[in-house]
Amino acid sequence: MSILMNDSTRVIVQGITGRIGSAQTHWMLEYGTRVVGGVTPGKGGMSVEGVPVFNSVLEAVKETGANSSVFFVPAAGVLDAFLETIDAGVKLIVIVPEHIPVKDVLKMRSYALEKGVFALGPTTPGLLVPGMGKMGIMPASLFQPGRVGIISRSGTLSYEFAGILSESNVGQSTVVGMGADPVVLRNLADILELFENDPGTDAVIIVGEVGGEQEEKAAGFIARKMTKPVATYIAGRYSPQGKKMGHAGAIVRGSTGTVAGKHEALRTAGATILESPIDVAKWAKKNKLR
Amino acid sequence: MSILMNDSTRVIVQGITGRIGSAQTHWMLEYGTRVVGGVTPGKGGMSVEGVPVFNSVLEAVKETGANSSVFFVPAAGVLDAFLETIDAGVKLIVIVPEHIPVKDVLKMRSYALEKGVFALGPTTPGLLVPGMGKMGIMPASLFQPGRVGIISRSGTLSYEFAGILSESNVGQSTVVGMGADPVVLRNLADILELFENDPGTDAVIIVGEVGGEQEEKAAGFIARKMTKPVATYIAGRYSPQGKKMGHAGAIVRGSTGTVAGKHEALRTAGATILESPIDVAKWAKKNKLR
Amino acid sequence: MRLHEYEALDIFEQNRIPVPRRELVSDIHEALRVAAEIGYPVILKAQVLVGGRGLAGGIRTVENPDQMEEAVDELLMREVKGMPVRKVLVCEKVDIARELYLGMTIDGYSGKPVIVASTEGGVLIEETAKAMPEKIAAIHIEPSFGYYPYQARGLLRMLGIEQKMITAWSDIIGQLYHIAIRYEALIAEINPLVVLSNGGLMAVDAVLEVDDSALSRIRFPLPDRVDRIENPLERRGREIGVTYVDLDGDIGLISSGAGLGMASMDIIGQKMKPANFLETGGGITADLLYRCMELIMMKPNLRGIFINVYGGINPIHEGAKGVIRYMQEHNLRIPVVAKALGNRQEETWEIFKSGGVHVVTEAATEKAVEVLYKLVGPGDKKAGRKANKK
Amino acid sequence: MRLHEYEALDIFEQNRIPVPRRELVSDIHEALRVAAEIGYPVILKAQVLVGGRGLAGGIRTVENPDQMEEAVDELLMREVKGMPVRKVLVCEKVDIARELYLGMTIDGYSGKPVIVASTEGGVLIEETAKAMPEKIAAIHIEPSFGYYPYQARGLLRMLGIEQKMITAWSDIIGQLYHIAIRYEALIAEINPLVVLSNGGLMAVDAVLEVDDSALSRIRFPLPDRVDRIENPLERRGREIGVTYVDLDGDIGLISSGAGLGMASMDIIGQKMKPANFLETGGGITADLLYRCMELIMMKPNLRGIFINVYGGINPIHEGAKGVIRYMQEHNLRIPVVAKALGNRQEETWEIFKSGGVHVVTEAATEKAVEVLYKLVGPGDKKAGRKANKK
Repeated sequence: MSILMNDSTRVIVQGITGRIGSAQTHWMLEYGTRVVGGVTPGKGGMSVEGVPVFNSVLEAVKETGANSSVFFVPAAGVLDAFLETIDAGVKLIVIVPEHIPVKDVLKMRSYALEKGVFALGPTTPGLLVPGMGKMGIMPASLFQPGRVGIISRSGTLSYEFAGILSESNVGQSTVVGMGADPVVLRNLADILELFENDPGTDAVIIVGEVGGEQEEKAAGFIARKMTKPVATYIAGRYSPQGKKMGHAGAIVRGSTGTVAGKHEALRTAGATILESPIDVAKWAKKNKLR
Repeated sequence: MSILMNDSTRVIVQGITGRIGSAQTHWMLEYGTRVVGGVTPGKGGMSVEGVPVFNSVLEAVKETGANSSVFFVPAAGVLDAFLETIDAGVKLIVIVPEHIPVKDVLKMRSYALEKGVFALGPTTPGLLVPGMGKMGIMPASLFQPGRVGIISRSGTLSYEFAGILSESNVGQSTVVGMGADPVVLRNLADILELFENDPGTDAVIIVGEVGGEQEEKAAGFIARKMTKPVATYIAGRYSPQGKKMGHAGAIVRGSTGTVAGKHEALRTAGATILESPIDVAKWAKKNKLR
Repeated sequence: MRLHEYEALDIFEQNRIPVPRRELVSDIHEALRVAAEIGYPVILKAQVLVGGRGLAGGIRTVENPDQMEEAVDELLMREVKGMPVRKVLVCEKVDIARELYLGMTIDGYSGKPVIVASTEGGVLIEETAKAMPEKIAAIHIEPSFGYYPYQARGLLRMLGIEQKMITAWSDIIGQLYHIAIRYEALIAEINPLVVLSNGGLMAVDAVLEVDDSALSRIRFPLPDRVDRIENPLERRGREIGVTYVDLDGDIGLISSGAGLGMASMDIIGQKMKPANFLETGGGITADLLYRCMELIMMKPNLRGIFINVYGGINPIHEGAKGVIRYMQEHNLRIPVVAKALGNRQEETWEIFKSGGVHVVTEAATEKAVEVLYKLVGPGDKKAGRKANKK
Repeated sequence: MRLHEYEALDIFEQNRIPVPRRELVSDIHEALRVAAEIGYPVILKAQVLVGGRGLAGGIRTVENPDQMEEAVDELLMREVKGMPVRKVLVCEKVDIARELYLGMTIDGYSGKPVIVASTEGGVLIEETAKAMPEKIAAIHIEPSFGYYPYQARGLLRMLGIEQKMITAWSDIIGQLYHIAIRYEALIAEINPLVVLSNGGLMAVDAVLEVDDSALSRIRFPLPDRVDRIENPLERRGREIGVTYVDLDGDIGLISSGAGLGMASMDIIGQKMKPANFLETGGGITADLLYRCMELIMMKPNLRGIFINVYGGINPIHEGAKGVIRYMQEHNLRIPVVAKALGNRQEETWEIFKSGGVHVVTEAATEKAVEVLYKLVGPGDKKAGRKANKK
């Protein structure tokens, strides 16, 4: 079992005709993902890696029955294409691109929440269900099927944790990149809830980093609702303190954002704190995960 | 019985310290309306006609338990005050001022609909329940209690029809000015529905005018849902044809907007067409209204 | 307020919509100079604020200087749909492969801006809309969410526009929408939007009607509002703050409220002919009604005056004082009938009566009009019309 | 990108927020001239891009010309929190009755802009927020609906602001919010916002941080982005398109992904000291990693290099080619350890090995760092720090 993707997931790739879009379509297909179409306005009628390309999302959805979309669209065009995708009825959207203006992300987020669309990113490696498929750029070799869920703010660190687990023969149910931007389309706690409700997941690893308050807010969910074991790693304890850029954020968030503050909140909520990534192997062994 | 206003209606007057606001507060109180407070930012602590004035709508609502508001605010400040009023929890708002930019009205309308607030206007004389109270500027002398509902796009024509009925000893359940602007906060059909559902109303008069498509859309409601007799008068048959200002409106609306088109739609829906205002007396007599 | 075509074209051009080369002229010398600069053939377009100008003869093609004098004279002499032509726009004649239509207006019923496009632009667009509705597509814009380009692309796909045209056309839709927002337009329209023989798009006409209620907050320069009213009586109405429409009858009308004014006109029209429509709005004072009397009396040969006002927001007793002051100062001889009800009605009646006004105290306007009719009779139905001729 | 105070003050002034009279100077002669124009006493403010400048000695009051020379010299000589001072702002000294606080930022968790205000502004605002939360009020703005003045009035009433101050203060909130929208600000802040002795409000400081991702579409003039990075290595990083942070250790680091980079730094930091943080982003090419090698080698006395990359979106085999080309061209002697996993990992390992890179094929970064540690040992923990001193 898995979260977000399943047997009925039919994926379109937006920006499929670009260099990255076409390369990643190749890897997604190779991993067994049901990529049913692509969208690049003006390139309708082409085909990329054997997948038909459409001029609009609506057309792609009508022709292919797609219900999910992964974006390799230039940052400046993401907001518009995102709204188009939601209006076309797509219910799961993965936004891989980075450098999308925050103002655009705010609008995307509010529209997706209003329309009941689950969206990940921006700046996410996407989503991978080992042995089933993937939406995004996660390199397949590091993952293996199993029962541990991973949620990561950092793309490459999600690979690292999956790789360490896989080397210990502990597989993953689903690996989710929630996106590395200061504002993301879905908060950590929402994804945690999916794992809590997934019968195919026995435990969850949260890979966080300094800054923001995703981990602190998720701690509230863990304390109130989470029955499955949770381990967390927060990167950045040796990072130089960021140049302070105004008081407003600090006032709003108080002491949240520091590694120590996140540890404190998560430990209080009952999560295991991993001091170093490799410790995840020991935690998995101790919890008899596989 | 009545629509929109009843025994629990507690009214605040926004812009109460202005010349018109204070004069109309006098008339509303004299008619028995429960005016419990007024709002003029910066004038909090004053009192007008014995009514306490507050600096903000929230404060007025908290202190007085108001649930309804009537506006005598300068046009440029209406949008902001309207949003404030909705956020303060007021559920019935009457916008008397005219010359509010259409762009503002669009935002007001969408916010009111989203928040489930019933709003009338702009450019409305408001709302009057004979013998009970009134929100707005309708001159009390013309009305008398009874069982006929009136909805009017024009302010003064609503007085005219009520006056003619009253002279024939036919009273009114509620008289509603829906507002004379090209975009109003509630459509005619919504108000008709309230009258249809009001046990205190036996029949309804729609006083319309050339332009727009309120009457045509209401005809759909009359045909489908209305069980009570409806009479309609459309002003403007001898009005000079308006200078044509572009095709977009005509394309969107087709032949709607003309007196003939409105008559056709309403007659087909089963409404009685009144050729001249005075005909309403005959219609009332024929339908044994009182 | 509707802008002239030349004003709207300037705004379109500033907002990156392709428009033809052009210059405004008011005599033959300017026209010859501009045409020489632009190069023949040129199009001359009468600048009047009415639609259907082309069908009414307000557009001429001029092939060479020899044809220019006659064309300019002819345009400047004529009226287009009753409007005098003061200025002519001399435009580049472009090679048109096809005519499209693009417009934006407010859909009052849904409370949303609506963008309308068609592959069949030109003077007969409204007929096209009725006969071939599949050639027309429209999308509504959510006011609080705003416009995004994907909406335009979707609109154009509904029309079956070929992919290679979509980007250029959706860019123009975006620009037109943003002009509409910035200028608080009630109507923004390009008809025709043309496909040039080189494949590009160009707006060869431009309509922009700005929301009068928003004029004071529009941050972009706009032409003066009062100046552009051609009819001097209507201009005077705007100046004093009332709505005046010049008609061809001989019964003067003052009403409070547009609906009541229209109904009064309808009722008067059953047996007589109104000379004007005048709606005071909610700002009645003694002075205002004095000036309204002055205004309606600027029209010669009135046979009677009908006043129909309600005291809701308006202090009608004050208004009555202004009316009788005018009557006394000008020793007015024609009958004045007033119906005035509402707050302070008794006081108002007394004032009117003291000045010789015939007061009607019943609610029905028909009864008051009947009183007037008894006083003035049907009259010569042509009289007003003659007097109104320039 | 954070703007300098003087740049932000100019923008605030253009947007009708009251600010003090002021001028930027870079030497004593300019300072004396400006102070004479403004009138003594004046405030000198070091223009450096860090907070807490006042407490760090970057602000001086100068009563008369005699005090000026020493104050200017002292400010221009000093570093404030490690940043050199190149310019000083000479400001009018205003009569302050009270200090308030006003800020706008993005609340990442709720996904909304948030406006924060306090009646207790000044350098200790964050401590105030903790100790007296009732002195702070915040409101969230719905992104698709936007800001309206009533929201500001509500915020100010939450703070118990007296009615007579509400209009002036809510005007400034509106202006600050609109600056934030136009300039796509992540932070816009006035601390302190002061009440003058005459009752007016004035922004005597200004913070504006613009969203780097939006720089290309901001329609207002902005200063150059790369120029304002003081550290030459960090500036070079920006130029080649990577994120480089200068640290005081002696182990060079190249990573793909900020999280992986931070984790690598954390792990290296357990026994050694990183010389830098370098994150490539998703645009790895052979050339980019060649330039990254050049960049990290600009720092003297490195004892080893650690490369930690994943082949997800990045072609790591191409990156490996760039690394070994640098090593060969520069005959690099210090150990290079690489962990490179993901798409095309085997090919990548071969390329690295062919150039003499120590390749680790396990997933755990700890194991790769251990390999490096065995090669270079703990080192002199002070070495890097010394070399880094200017």
